[in-house]
Amino acid sequence: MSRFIVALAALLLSVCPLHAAEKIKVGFLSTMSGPSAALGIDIRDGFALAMQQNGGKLGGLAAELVVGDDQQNADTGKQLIERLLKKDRVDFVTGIVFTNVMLAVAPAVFDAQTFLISANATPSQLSGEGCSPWFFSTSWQNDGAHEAAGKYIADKGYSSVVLIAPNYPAGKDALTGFKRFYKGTVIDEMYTKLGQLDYAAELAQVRAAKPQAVYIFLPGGMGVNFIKQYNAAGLNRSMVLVGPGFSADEDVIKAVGEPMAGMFNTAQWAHDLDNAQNKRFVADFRKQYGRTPTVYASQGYDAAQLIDAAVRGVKGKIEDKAALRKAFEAADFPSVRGDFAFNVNHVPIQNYYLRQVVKGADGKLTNKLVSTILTAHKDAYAAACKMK
Amino acid sequence: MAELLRLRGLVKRFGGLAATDGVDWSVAQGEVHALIGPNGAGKTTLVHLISGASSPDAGEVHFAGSDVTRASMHARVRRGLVRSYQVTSIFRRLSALDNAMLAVQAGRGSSLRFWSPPQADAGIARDARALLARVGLDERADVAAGTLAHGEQRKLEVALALAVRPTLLLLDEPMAGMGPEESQRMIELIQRLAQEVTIVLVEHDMDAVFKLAHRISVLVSGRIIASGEPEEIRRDAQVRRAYLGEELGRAA
Amino acid sequence: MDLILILEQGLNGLQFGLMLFLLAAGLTLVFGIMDMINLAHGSLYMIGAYLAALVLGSTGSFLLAVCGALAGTAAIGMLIEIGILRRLYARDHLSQVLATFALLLIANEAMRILFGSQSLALNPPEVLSGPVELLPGFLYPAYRLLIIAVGLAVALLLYLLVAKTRVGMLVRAGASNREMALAMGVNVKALFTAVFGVGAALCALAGAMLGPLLAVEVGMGESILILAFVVIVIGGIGSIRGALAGALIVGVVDTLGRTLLPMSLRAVLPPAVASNLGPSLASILIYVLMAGVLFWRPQGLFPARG
Amino acid sequence: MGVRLDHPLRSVVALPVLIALIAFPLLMQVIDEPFYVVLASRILIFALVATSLNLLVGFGGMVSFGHAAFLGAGAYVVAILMQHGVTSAWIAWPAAVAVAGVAALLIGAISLRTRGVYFIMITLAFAQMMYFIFVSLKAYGGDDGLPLPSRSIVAPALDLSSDVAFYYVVLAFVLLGFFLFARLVNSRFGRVLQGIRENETRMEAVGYPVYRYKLVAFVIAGAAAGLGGALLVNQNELASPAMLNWPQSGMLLTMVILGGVGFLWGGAIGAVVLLLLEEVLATYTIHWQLGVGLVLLAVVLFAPNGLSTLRKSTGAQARDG
Repeated sequence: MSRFIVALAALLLSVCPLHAAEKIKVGFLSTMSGPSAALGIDIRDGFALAMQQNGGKLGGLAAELVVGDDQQNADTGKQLIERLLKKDRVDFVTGIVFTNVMLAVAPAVFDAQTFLISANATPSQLSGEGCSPWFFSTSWQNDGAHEAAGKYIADKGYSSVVLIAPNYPAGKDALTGFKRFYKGTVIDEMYTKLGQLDYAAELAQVRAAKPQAVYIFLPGGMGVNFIKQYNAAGLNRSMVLVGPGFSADEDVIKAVGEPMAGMFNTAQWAHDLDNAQNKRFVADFRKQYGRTPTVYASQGYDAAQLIDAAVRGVKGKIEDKAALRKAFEAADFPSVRGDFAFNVNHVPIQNYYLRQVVKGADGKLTNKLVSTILTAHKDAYAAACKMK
Repeated sequence: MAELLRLRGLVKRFGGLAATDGVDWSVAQGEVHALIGPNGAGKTTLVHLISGASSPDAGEVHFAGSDVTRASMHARVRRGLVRSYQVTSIFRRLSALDNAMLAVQAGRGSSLRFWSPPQADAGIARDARALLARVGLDERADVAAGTLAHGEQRKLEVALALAVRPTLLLLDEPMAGMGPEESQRMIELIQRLAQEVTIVLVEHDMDAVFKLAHRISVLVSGRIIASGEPEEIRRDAQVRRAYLGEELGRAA
Repeated sequence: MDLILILEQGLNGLQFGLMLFLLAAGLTLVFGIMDMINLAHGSLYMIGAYLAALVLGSTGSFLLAVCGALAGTAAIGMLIEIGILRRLYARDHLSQVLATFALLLIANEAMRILFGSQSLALNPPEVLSGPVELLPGFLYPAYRLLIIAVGLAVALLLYLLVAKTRVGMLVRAGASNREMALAMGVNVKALFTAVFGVGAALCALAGAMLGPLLAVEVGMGESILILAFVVIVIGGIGSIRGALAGALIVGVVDTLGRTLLPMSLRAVLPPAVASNLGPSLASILIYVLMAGVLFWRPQGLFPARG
Repeated sequence: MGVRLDHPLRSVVALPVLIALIAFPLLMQVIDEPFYVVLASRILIFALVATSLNLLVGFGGMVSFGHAAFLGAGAYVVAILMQHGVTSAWIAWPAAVAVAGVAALLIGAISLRTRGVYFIMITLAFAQMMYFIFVSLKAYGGDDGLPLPSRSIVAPALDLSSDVAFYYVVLAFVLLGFFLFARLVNSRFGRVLQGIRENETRMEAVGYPVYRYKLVAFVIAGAAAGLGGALLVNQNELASPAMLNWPQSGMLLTMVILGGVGFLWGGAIGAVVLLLLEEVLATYTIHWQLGVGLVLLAVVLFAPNGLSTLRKSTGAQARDG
C-alpha cells in the first residue's frame, strides 16, 4: 500500500517540471545578529530592493525570500541550510556573508543541485580546483580587494606593514592576496579570534613593531572596534591604516565617526561610481532605507539582479538546470559596478578602485572614489578551475 | 592473644594542633577493646586514621601483620578492617534490603560487571536478607532506610559494616542518640558479634563500655594515657583525674 | 624586550582584570553565601550594558547612562532574586544550573526583542576618546585609564564595605558559615536580596564601562561569565579578596600571554605558525591555571571557609 | 523518598517505541517530508549523548559540565581522519570512541579528585581547554571547523549520503547504545554507581574503590559521547569548535535534567523534548529561545525532577493503589 502511495507521489512530482514554475523561493542565509549583523542586513536590504523594483518578482515570477540567520556560526548555518533545502525546498540559495559559513554549507547546496549565488564570500576553495557549476559570485574573489590594497600600499612606497586578520579561511585568503601584490617587509601577521572585540593586546604589539602602515581585514563589528581603539591608542599619529572597502564602508563610518576621516580603502564598487544603474540603486536605497548603501548592499542587489536575469533568460523554466546555468553565465544584467563578465570559475572579472573617506557635500563623512587600481582583474585561482 | 591492630607513633596535625599526638596502641585478636575519652580528645581523628579516611603525618598503622599506613580505606576494608560511622551513614533513599545488598556485593569480588544484574546472583540477595535478620531488621527489608527509626538505622549501620565479613570492626559510637531500650538491644547485638569478630568500640555510654569491653584505653588530648582491663581503668587515679571521675563513679 | 610594550600590556591586563573583578565580586558572594550557581550572572552584565546604551541614547550623558544602568540592573536583579532565585537556594546545583540557564536564554531573547539583533555601538565621552601620553612615546587610551580608575575605586570601596561595616561582617559570616549567619538572626532574606542587588549593580557597572570599548550585543555575557567563574574558582569561592586576586591574575596572564607567548614561540617557530598558535594557547593558559589550582589547592588561593 | 536501583526496560514501552522508530522514515516518505528524517537522526544522536551524560549525572552523581568535550573529540577524530584519507567508518568510528574514551580517562583521572561544585568547574575548565585547542588547530579548520568532503563509508552498497540510510545506521547504533546502557545500569556496576551517588563515603567504607568505579563510568560515558560525536559529524558533515563550547555542555545537561536525572529514559526524553521544542517554536517565531527558556524555568519550578516525575508520580499511584 505505502509503496503504491510513494510511487504515486513520485509520479506526480516527475510530472510537475513540465510546467514552468509559478513561484520561486530564494533561501536567504546570512549573518543577521551579533556584531556583524549589519553585513547580512545590508545584503538583504539590497536584495529586497531589487525585488521591490521588480514588483516583488524575479524573472517575471512571484518570488519569496526565506530568511535564516546563521549567527556567523558554521554549525548553525549547516543546520539552517538543511531546513532550507529539505523542508522549504528553495530554488536558490544566497546571502551568505562569512566564508566559514559558506564552506560549511556549500557542499550540501551543491549536492541538492541548487544554485548558490554568493553575495559576498567567494573563498579560494570554491574558486580554483574546487570550483562548482552550481556556484556563482556577484561579489569578488576573497583575495581581490586585498590584492588591490597590497598594490596600493606598495605603490605608495610604504616599506613595512603589520597585517591583522581573523583566524578563519577568508582571513588567510585576504593576507595571501595582499602579499601577492605587496613586496615590502611584513613585520608581523596577527590572526585574532573571529568576532574578537578587544584589540588592546594587538595594538600594543603594533605599537612596538613600528610599521609604516597597518593593513586590517576585519569585517563588521571587528573593524569598527579595531579602528576606534586604534585611534584611541593614538596609533594614527605614527602610522597609516588601510583596509578593504568594507572596513571603511558607510556603516563603519557611522559607528566610528570623525576618526575615520582620510582612511584609504579598496573595493570593486563605490556609491559614486558613474553608471545609470548605480545611480538608480543608490538613490532608491537611500530613499527606502534612509542610509547610503555599502559594498555589501550592492552585492546583494546584484545577486537579485543576476537571478532575475537568469530566470528571465530561461523564461521561468527553472527546472532546466543546464539552460539556467547558461543564463547565469551570461550575466546579462546591468551591474551597479559597471559591466563585468564571469571567469571560468563563475567569479567576476572586474575593476578594483581606491576610495577615501572624506567629508561629503553635506559635511558628513562618506567614501569618495579616488582612482582605479586594478583593471579587469582576474583572480589567481581561475586557472586551476576545471569546470565540469 | 595475637595482635591484630598495632599503631606506632601515630601523629596527625591540623594546623598547629596535634589531634593525634604520638599514639602507640594495639588491639588483640578476639577482644572487645573500648576507646574512651572526653569530647575533643581526638577519638574521631584516630578512627579516621585507623580506617584510612585520612592519612597520618607520622607513624604507622599495622593490621593483621602488614603495614597499611598508606593503604586506602577500601583496601583496608578488603583486608577485614571495617568501620561504622558516628553520624549514621547509610543509603537513606534506598530500601534496607538494597542497603544490605550493596554491602554484600562489595565482598563478592569485582563489581566491574556490566551485563547481568546482581539479582541474577541469588547468593547476594540471600546473604543480604540473612544480614538483616542478624541485626533484627528482616521485617523492615523493603522500607526506605531514611524512614527507619533511629535505633533501626544504627543497626543497619552495623549491618553494613558486617556485610564485608570484617575481622576487626571499628564501631564509632554505635549507641549515639539511643534511648535506654534501644541501647540495650544494641549491646546484645554487639555481644553476639563479639563472638565472631574483634571489635574496637568508641563510645560515650559508660554503661555499655563496661558491660562490653575486655580492655579499655583512654584517650586524652591525642594521647593514650591508660590502657587495661575495665577494673584497672576504673581504679586508675590518672584516668579519674583526667577525665572519668564523675562518669565512672556513676557507671560503677 | 620593549619596556613600553610590557607596560602597555600590564595596563591592559589590569584594565581587563578589574572589569572581570566587578563581575566576579557579585558572583563569588552569591556563590559563597547562597551556595548558588548562577549562570544568568552574565545576563545582568548584558542588561546593564543595554540600559546604559538606552540612557546614553536618550540623554547623551555618559554619567547618567552609568548611573541609570546601575540602578536599573540592581532593581532587575533584586526582582529576579525575589521572584525566582530565592526558591532555588535550597535546591541542588543541577536545578540551579537549569533554572539560571533558562534565565540566560530568556534574558537574551528579551534583549533581542527590545533592542534588535544588531549590536549597538556605544561611544565613550568625546574628551576620553583619544590617548594620553603617559611616558614620552607611550600613548595610552584615556578611556581605558578611566576604566582602571573606576575599577580600583570600586575594589577599594568593596573592601571597606566588606571588611569594616556590620553588613560586610554579616556577608563574610554568611560566606564562611551559612548556618551561623542564620543563627545570628539577621534578616537573611533581605540580606541575600541586597547582596544580589549589589552584585547586579557591579555587573551593570562592568557592562556600562565596557560597552563603549566592546559592543553591546546579545550573548555578550556568556563568554565573560565563564571567565568570571574561572576567576572565583582560582580566587576561592566566597572570598572578595580572592575574586580580586583571581581577576587580576586572569587579566594579566591572559593579556601578557597573548603577547609573550607568540613572542617566545616566534623564537622557535616560523612567524605565521607562532602568531596563530599564540592567542589560542594564551586562552588555554587561564584554564590550565584553573585546573592546576583546583588540583593542588581545591579551595582556591584565598579560601573563604575553614 | 524511596529510590529504586533497578530500572527495567519494559517491553510494553520499548517495543512500540522501537516499531515507531523503524517505521518513521517510511512514513515521512509517504507524506513527502524528508526534512524530518534529518531532524530525527539528529534527535537520536543527541538522545545517545544525553543518555551517556545521564549515566554520569543521574546514576553516578557526577555533575559534569564538560561533556561536550567528548562529543567534539569524537567528531574531530572522524573529520581529521577523513582529511587524511581514512573514509571507512569501520576505522574512524571506533577510533572516535577510543580517543574520546582516552580523553575521558585523562580528564576524569584529574577531575574526579574534586567534589561537588569544584567538579562542575574543573570539567568545565577541561572542556574549554579542548575547545581552545581545536580553535587553535589551524591545520584542521581552526575557528571555522573542518568540513567533511562526504560521510563515512560503512559498506560499498550502503550510501550514507542518503538521509534515510543514514537514519537507519544512526538508529542501529543508538538502539545498541541504549540497550547496553539499560543492561549496565541494572548490572552490578550500575548498582555500585548508584550507591556512590547515594553515599560515596559509605561505599568507600564497605570496601568499594569508589574513585576507580567513577573513573570507569566517566570513561564509558565519554566513549559513548565520542560515538555520538562520530555520528553527529557525519550528520552535519562539519566538525566545528562550537560542538565543544560550553553552551553545548549546558544544552546536554539541560536535556538530562529536563528528561529526568537518573531515569532510564531521561536523556532520550530530554533530547526529544528539547530539540522538538526548538523546532516547533522556531517555525513560529525567531524568538524561540524565549519559549525554550520559559519552559525550562517552568520545569525547574514545578516539576523539580524533570518531566519524568510527571510519569513517575502517576506510576507510583498506580503501584500503591
